[in-house]
Order: sequence, then C-alpha cells, then structure tokens
Amino acid sequence: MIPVAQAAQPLSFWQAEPGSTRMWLLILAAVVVGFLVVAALLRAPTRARPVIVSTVTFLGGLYFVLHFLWPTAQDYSPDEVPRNAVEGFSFWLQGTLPSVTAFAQSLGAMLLGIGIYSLLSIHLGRLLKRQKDWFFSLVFTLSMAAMILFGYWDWISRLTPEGARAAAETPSVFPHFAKDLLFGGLFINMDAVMFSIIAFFIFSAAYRAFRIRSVESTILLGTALIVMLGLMGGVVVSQDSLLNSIAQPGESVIVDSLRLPTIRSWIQDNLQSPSIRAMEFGLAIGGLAMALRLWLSIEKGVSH
Amino acid sequence: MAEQTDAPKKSIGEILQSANRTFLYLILFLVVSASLVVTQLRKVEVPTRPEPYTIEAYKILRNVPEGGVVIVDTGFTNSSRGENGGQMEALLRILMRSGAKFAVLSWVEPQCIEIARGFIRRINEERRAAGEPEYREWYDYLILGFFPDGPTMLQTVHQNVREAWKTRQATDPTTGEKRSVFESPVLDRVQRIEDVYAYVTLSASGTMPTIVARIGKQVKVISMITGVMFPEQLNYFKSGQLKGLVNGLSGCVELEWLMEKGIDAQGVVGGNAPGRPVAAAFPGAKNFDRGMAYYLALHSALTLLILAVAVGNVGMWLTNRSRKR
Amino acid sequence: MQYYDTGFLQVLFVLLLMAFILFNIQRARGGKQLFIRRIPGLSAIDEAIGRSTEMGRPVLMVPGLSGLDPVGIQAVKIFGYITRTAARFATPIRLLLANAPLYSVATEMIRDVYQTEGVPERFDPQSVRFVTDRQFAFAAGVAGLIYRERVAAAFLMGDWYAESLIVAESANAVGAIQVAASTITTQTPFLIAACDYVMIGDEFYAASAYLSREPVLVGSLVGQDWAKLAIASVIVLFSLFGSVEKRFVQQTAEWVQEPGKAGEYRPIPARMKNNDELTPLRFFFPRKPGPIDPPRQKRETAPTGGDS
Amino acid sequence: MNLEHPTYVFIKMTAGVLATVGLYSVLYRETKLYRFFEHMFLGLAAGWSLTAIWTDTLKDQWWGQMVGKIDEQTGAMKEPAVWPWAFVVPMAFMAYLIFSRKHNWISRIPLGLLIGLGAGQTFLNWFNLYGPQMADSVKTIIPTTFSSLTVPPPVNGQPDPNVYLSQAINNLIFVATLLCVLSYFIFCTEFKSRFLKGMSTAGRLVLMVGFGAIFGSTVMTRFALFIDRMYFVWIEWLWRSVLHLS
Repeated sequence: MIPVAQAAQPLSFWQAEPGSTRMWLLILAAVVVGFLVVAALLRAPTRARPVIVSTVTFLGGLYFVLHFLWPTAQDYSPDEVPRNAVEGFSFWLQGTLPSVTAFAQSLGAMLLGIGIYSLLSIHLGRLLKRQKDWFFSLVFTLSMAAMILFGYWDWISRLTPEGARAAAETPSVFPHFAKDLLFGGLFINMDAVMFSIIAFFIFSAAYRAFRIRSVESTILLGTALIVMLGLMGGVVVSQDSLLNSIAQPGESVIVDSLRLPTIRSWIQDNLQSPSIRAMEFGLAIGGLAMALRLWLSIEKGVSH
Repeated sequence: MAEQTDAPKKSIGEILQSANRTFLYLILFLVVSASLVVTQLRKVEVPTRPEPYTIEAYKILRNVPEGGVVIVDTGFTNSSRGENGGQMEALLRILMRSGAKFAVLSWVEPQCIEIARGFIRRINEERRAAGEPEYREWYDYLILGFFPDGPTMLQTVHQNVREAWKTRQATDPTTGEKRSVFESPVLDRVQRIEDVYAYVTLSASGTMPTIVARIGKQVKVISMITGVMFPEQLNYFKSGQLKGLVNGLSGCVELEWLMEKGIDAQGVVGGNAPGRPVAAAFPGAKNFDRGMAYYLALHSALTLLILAVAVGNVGMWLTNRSRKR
Repeated sequence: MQYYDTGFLQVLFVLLLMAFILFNIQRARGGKQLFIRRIPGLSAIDEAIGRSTEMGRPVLMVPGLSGLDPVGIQAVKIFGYITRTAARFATPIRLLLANAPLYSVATEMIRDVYQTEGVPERFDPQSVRFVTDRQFAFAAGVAGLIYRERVAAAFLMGDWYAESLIVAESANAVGAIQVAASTITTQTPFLIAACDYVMIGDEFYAASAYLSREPVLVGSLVGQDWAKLAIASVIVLFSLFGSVEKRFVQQTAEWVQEPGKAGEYRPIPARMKNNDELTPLRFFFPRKPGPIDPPRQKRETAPTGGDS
Repeated sequence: MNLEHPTYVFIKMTAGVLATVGLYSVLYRETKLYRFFEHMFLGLAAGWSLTAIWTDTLKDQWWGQMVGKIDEQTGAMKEPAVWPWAFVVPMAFMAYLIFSRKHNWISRIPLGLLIGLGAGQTFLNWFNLYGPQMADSVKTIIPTTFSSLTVPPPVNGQPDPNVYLSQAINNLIFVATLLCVLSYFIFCTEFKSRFLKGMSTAGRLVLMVGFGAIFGSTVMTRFALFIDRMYFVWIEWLWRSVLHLS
C-alpha cells in the first residue's frame, strides 16, 4: 500500500495529477511539440542529416557508457540524499534506468506496426488483385483479424481491472473460449509442432552429412556418438555392469576411465568447454567492436 | 523431394547412401510411436545413472528447510514441454514433499505462468488422490505473475527484492482480499534476496546468464534446461555460478531416479549406508512420470539415428571399394 | 560498475579492449595495409549468386531471429554486400526478418545498395519482408517460401536458434547452395551438417571486413585480434602466477567480513591457499567495502518516481 | 463453465492434432494443406504479436506511466502521470517515415537512438558476462602433491585444496585447448611458424570435438520434443480422450 501522505506531495513540472485536464493538455502539447520538431526536421539540409543521426546514436549510447564509467554509489536507495555530487549523479543514473529501459522497449514495440504494414501490403495486395494464392492470403488475414479481435475482447472483458470486476458478476464466456481456442488450441500447438519437426530434419541431415570423409568429420561424428551413447541410461548402465565384471568401480583407474559418462564428461570438461568458451570470447569481442563502431557511427551504411 | 530413381541402376552402396527423405521420416515416426505405446502398455523402467550436476540440484532441492522459500522462474511454453514439463513436475513434487514454500514468476512469456498453474493443479490432484495435503495458494505457494522487463526486475531484486515485487498482490483466502505478496506466509520473512533458499529457472532459452549476472552471488541458482542449452550452461556450473543443473530429458529421468532411490549418507545414489542420508528418497510415492514415459522412445530414436549414420557410412565404404576396383 | 577494491581494473580491462579496436581503426584509416586470412565460406558467395542468376531463382537471405543489435546489423551488412552483386545481375532477392526494428533498418540499407549501384528501379520493396516475430511461425513461413519459390541460394547469418535446421534442411531439399554463420554456438554443428559452407564463431564478424576491405573494418578486425591476445595473455599469465602462488605461498590470514562492517584480515595458522584465495582472482572478484561512512540522510518525503 | 470442461478440452486437443497433421504434411511435400496451416499460423502469430504488444508492453511500460495510476478504492493518486512519455509517439512516427520516398532518412533518428542504447548496454554488460568465464579459465597447472596420481575421495566432506597430477594435466589441456581455438580465430596474420600453424589446426580439430558434443546433447532435446508431440497425439488424445483407455 502506498502511504496516503504521498498523495499530498507536490508534483514536479514533469508530473501531473492522473486524469486531470492539465495532464491531457500537457500530453497533447507534448505530441504537438514533437510533431513540430519532426516538421522542422523535414527541412534539415542534406549535410546535417548524418550529423543529427550520429548525435542521437551517440547520446543513446552515452547514457549506458556513463553507467559503465561513472563510479556507482554503494547501496543506492531512492529515499536517501546523496552525500556529494559524484554520488548525486550516480543516483540520477540508477534512478532513471527503469525509465530509460521502458522507453527503449516502448519505442521498439511501437515499431511493430512497420512490420505489420509490410505483411499486410503483401497479403492485402494479393487478395485485392486476386493473384495466385489469394486464398491463402485470405486465410492469413482472417486468422490475424480473429486473433486480434478475440485477443483484445478477452483481455478487456477479463483481464483489465474494470473487466475483472464485471466478470466477477457475469463471466463473459465466449471471448475467453474463442481466444483460448485460437491461442492455446491452435497457435501454441503449432509452435510445438514446428519445434518438434526438427527431429526429422536432424535425422535426415545426420544421415546425409555424417560420413567419415576427413579427420574433422570423423572427430565430430565420434564425439557425437560418445555423447549420444552417454545420454542413454540403458546403454550406460549395461556398459557399467560389463566393466564391473572386469573391475569394480574404484579398483582400476584404467577400467574406470573407460566408463561412458567418464569419457563424456572428460570430453565436455576439458575439450568442449574451453573450445566453445574460446569461440564465445571471439564472438564477444566481435560484438564489442561492432557496438563500438555503431555507437561512434563509424560503421558505413548504418547511420549515413 | 522424392528423388528420381530410374536412370542407370544403383549399386548397393549407392542405395544405402541415398535413402529417400520421406522414407527416413516414416521410419522415425513409426519407431517413436511404437516405443511410446509399448511404454504405456508395459510400464517399462529404463535404468539410468545420475550425473553430478543433477545430484547437486537434487541435494539442494531435497534439503530445503521446512518453510524455506524457493523462487521458481518458469520460462517454458508447451513447445518444450517434452523436456521442461517433466522437470517441472519433478521439481514440484520434490518441493511439495519437502514442505518448501515457493513463488512462481516469469519474464519470458505471460503464458508460462498459465502453464505453470496447470502443472501445479495436476500435482495437487495427484496429492489429493494419494491422500496428501494439497498445496494452497497464498499459504504454501504464490504466483507472482509475469514481469515484462526481466533484466530490470532482476536488477532491482539484486538491490531490493521488496521494491522489485512491491506491486504484486495475491488473494488472501481467509478474507478474500487482495494483499501484498510480502504479507503472505510465503514471502513474509523475505527481506532481501539472500533470504530466499534457492532460485530455480526452467527454460528452453538462454535466460539463465541474465539471472546469474544479477543475483547469482546472492542466491543459489539452479538451472533446469533443455539439452540444447546444456553444454553452454555446464560452464556456469563448473565456474560455480550455478549450483545445480538438470540436463533435458535425461536430467529429468535422473531426477525421477533420485526421487526413487535417494542418496545415502556416504553420498552413494541408491545406496543404504547407515546414517542420515545426504538427500533422502520418497519411497512408495509416484516418482516416475513423464521422464520415464519418454525414455524408451528416446533410446529407440537415438539408436535409429546411430544406425542410419552407420548405414550411410557402410554405403560410402562399399561405393569407394567398388570404385577402387 | 563498482569501483571498490580492484573493481576498477575490470573497467580498465574493457576500456583497454576498446582502445585496441579504436587504435587499429585509426591506424588502418591512416593508410596502413593490413592482412586478413581467407575465410572459406565467403568465396562461395559469388558462385551461389551466379547459380541463382542462371536458374532465374531468388537468393534468400535470413538473419534468423536477430534484433536491432550489433549481431543483426552485422548480418544485414553482409547481406548488403551480397545484394550488391545480385543487383548488378538483376538477380531477385528475398530478405526475410523476424524483428520489426531490424526490418526497418534492413529496408533502408538494402534500398541504399540499389541506389549506390545505380539501379534504384531494381529495388522491390516486397523483396525485404517482415515475416513474424514468433520463432516457429517464422520458421514455418520461411520454409514455405523456400519450397514455393525454390530459392537457388540461401544465406543464413546472425542469431540462429532452433529454427536453423528447419530452414537449412528445407533449402537443402530444394537444392539450394547454402552459406551459414550462427552467433549462437550451439547451432553451428547443425548448420555444418545441413549447409555447404559454414562460418564458425567470429568469422561472422570478420566477414564484412573481408568482403569490403574497408579500412575501418579491417582495422577493427586487427584490434579484435589484439583483444583476443589480451584475453589469452590474462588467462596464461594468471594461470602461471596462480599455480606458482598455490605451490609456494601459504595462506596466513583469512578475510572476514561481517554484515554491516568493513572486512579485515584475521591471522590463521599457515595452510595451502584455496583456489578462490589466489591473488589473480581478485581481479575478477573484487571485495565489497564496509558500510557507508558517514551514512546518508533520509529524504523528507518519498520521491514520486524518476524523471523521464 | 470453464476451460477445464471435458468437451472443450477435447475440442482444443483435436485442434492441436489437426495442426500437427497439417504442419507435418510438409515432410512429404509442400501441399495446399501445409500452405493453409502455414498461413493460419502466420496470421495468428501476427495477430497475437499485435495483441501482446499492447497488453504486455505498452499498456504498463508506456501508457500506464504517461497517465499515472489512481487508487480504485480511495480515488487518490497512486502514481503521478509523467506526461513527457507522450514524446514517444512523435518519436515512433519518425520511424514510420521509412515509407516516404523523400523523408525516409528521418526514420534513422529513432532507429539510431535504439542502436545507440543497445550498443551502450553491450559495454556495460561485457565484463559481467565474460569476466567469470575468464576467471574460470584461470587454472592451476602445477601439481602440489604427488602422493596420488588421481584425486582421492574426500575425507570428512572437507574439500582437498591439493592439485593432483591428473588434475594438473587436465587443467593444462584445458588452457592449451582454449589457446589453440583462440589462435584459430586470429584473422590478421598468416602463421609462418610450424608451431603456431599446428596450434591453429589443432584449434579447428578441437572445435569439432566441441561441435560433436553439442550435436549429441542437442539431438536428445529435439527427439524429446518430437516424442512429446507423439505422446500428445497417441497417448493424450487417442488413447485417453478418444478411446478412453487408462
């Protein structure tokens, strides 16, 4: 529960009373000002364009670079007063982090429409012009419309606070079932089907590609075989009992090191781990370099 | 897709090397279906030998002190139910039988929460049928719900767990009121994340590093993962960032096996050395379930794969030999 | 990043890696000729496009599930080089994406390629498509397109997860030449099994430098090599130092830190050091400082959320 | 009536079985049946994304912050409205200018901002992610005792601080493997010396070991998911729901 005292606290310039006229006016003003800025940008000279884009990119990155470089105040707590300017700035950085991540997510989320536009332009175009496969575009459009319709209907009638209150009295059954059938019955199942179909493809790819042609493919095949056998409990246990007839566990180092899980974990510990790790280090540095080039806008073709 | 098979007649070697895709798919389909039906009819129990990382996970989960809190971070949907589903069932059984309290959250997808609810309901039904007390929401477990921005939530958990989940509420059945989750018997003693006994993540994707990077030093993190993610995560177990690891379907069977056999005072799985066991078994309870139901089919599918590769190689060898002549 | 104890060394280390990269970019810009070794998969690009042109079938490019991050942009950049060749021969392309922001960037970059090649009319906006952001719906869509359009060449590069094999085997079934590179190491073996050429690990990042020979990229690649050497040296030197320390130096004091107090060393009888007590590891695991002194004051009223 | 109703559960499962048959049909070849289910799948996915984007992300992360929150019972303010969130709208609009022939450059501003934020996070998280992995790669390669070749079992549950010969050798192999693979990923020099050339070749071979091991363990997952699907069709649907067998 939020203490009542907080409601009486004065609001800063950036805040407003929820639902008040002032809030809606300020929101409207912000949108208008934003669009005026866009209108001004439309007139930006060609030369200035890359500069604007690089500056924005740089500032975006700078926020996290400051997080990275600025000494972090120990035990940050929003209800304490920083002791000095260094701590004060760190407090600001830590306090704004949730807003900045939420901003990036909201902005990214709003761009989904661009993708949906691309999809619809293809399918509606095909549908209206009755091109080849127009029927399937119809299937696409209808399933999408149905999912949106029942998705929101169900959400509004059941999952929003107002809806939940209404649903407590008269449960709205239809949208709930329709959404669950589309989402839980079809969509989730289709997801699972496509995921499981990989088993077939692994089977055919392995059959076709795993031939003992070169040293490399032999090594790959051999290791895969050992690991697969080691995953089969039945094989492991029978090999164990076979080896136990030669020497009990702990009696002979040589016999013990022939056991499948031992070989498997030795390979994984001493060869797989470091080799994958080294590869990851390479990728990590590649990513770091790319991030650096993007941040400073020295990667050609991205910001200009 | 079907390959043209007229033209000059193929040698045996070439035939062995060029089996039709559709034919391969059909065999796999038949073999797996048959194994499942056989398991269902005969209740086959294929033996296994638990790995050290599964044993560590079991030790921690089996020894949650009475009333200790475990966070269950579920990140799987029905598409990886084959591996994560069995792990979830085993996890819930161990926690409920050890009397641990747990809180479920997700930051992968909202439906993960619904799926987890389904699993809790199923295990509860099973407990009711066995005459054991049911696990009650609010008193014994909590659903914290979905967090859209996991990394930030975890970062806040690292600093202040009460701040991170402060908006989350649950219904108190005694009054029917919505109250803060921190007033429930599950979380009321949790002031900091260090007060949580363990943090278990079930996932089909690489969410674990995000968790470990933020709270791995404060709480024991156990990862239950699909076989795909395993080699990558093994590094984290070896570097001590993960305290336990369960590897896909085989890990799930190992957990079921450990629940059946236990670890004795000497640390031997299934042994019966005198003294207090390192992690006891649950004798007589339903320990084998989904993991074991799939295990025979896994064996036959893997054997089929190995056979197919062998056939291809024999074919290549025969062809090469006839060419050399 | 916290600076207490040795924590600042971590910041310095990352800054050092960044400095290596920037220094070499500067060096390459200054006209220094730098060498790059051959990357096998990349020589196949022209061959694959040539085949597509002959057969009159499209070239497929997919960055997997990459988002608007360094990986996704790198993938689209490589696709830009492929598109340049395709644009010259008027070979149709299909670039399919699973992320809307990356789709926007890719549309811009591909349009640019056609413009710089002087054939803007050959750019078909529908050749760059957003499919869906759901992993397996994406796989189903891409596989369907592969079968229907019978692509002759497929370039799969970027963050490829489980869907890699669905796409790669479908492309194999229609007889396409495939060049792949996944930054997700767990997928590389499947791509090796299903594709004709596979770039391993950060060959993916080296690809654009290799293809374009732009000084910035080549310089950056040299810097990346230096950074890898730095990591290797840290591991080797620390291993040697730690081994010698473990063998010959004994632990005579133990670090104790009680909650709410500053930590301190307390003397103990000499014993062999545990692995986590070796000096080099302090670089990775700095110690926490004691409580804040003097303590901070409380604010008079609780703040109402952060500024935005 | 709720979602647990047996008739409804059966309908839902049957829908799942139909979807399974439809999508698996691509294994035979790309038919109209597959195309139908593929387009339905894509449509549902697009529709779901458009639903979830509001309900899961924008509603709380953006709208909720912009208009604030009121306590439903008391009508008092719970969280103030932070109106500058409204600036996100014109910002997102700029990205939509990508469809304009003349002004498409403006879309690079919001995209550039997102790229910048993403790049910055890479620097911030780099050491957190890879530091511990480097730390774990630091190994002790000098044995401290020769009393036993292999590690003896623990006594009284106390960890033995000693490094035994076999451990030291394994650790050496670990570090050497890591170096070999790293050397394979050096792009900007041609290795002249036989030693370095050998290292990089060895690096490639060890990588193949790593890939083989990954292949082996991944195969299990893929098969497990396929088995699960078959379990759904044969046992959960046919066996239990259609034939009502136990």
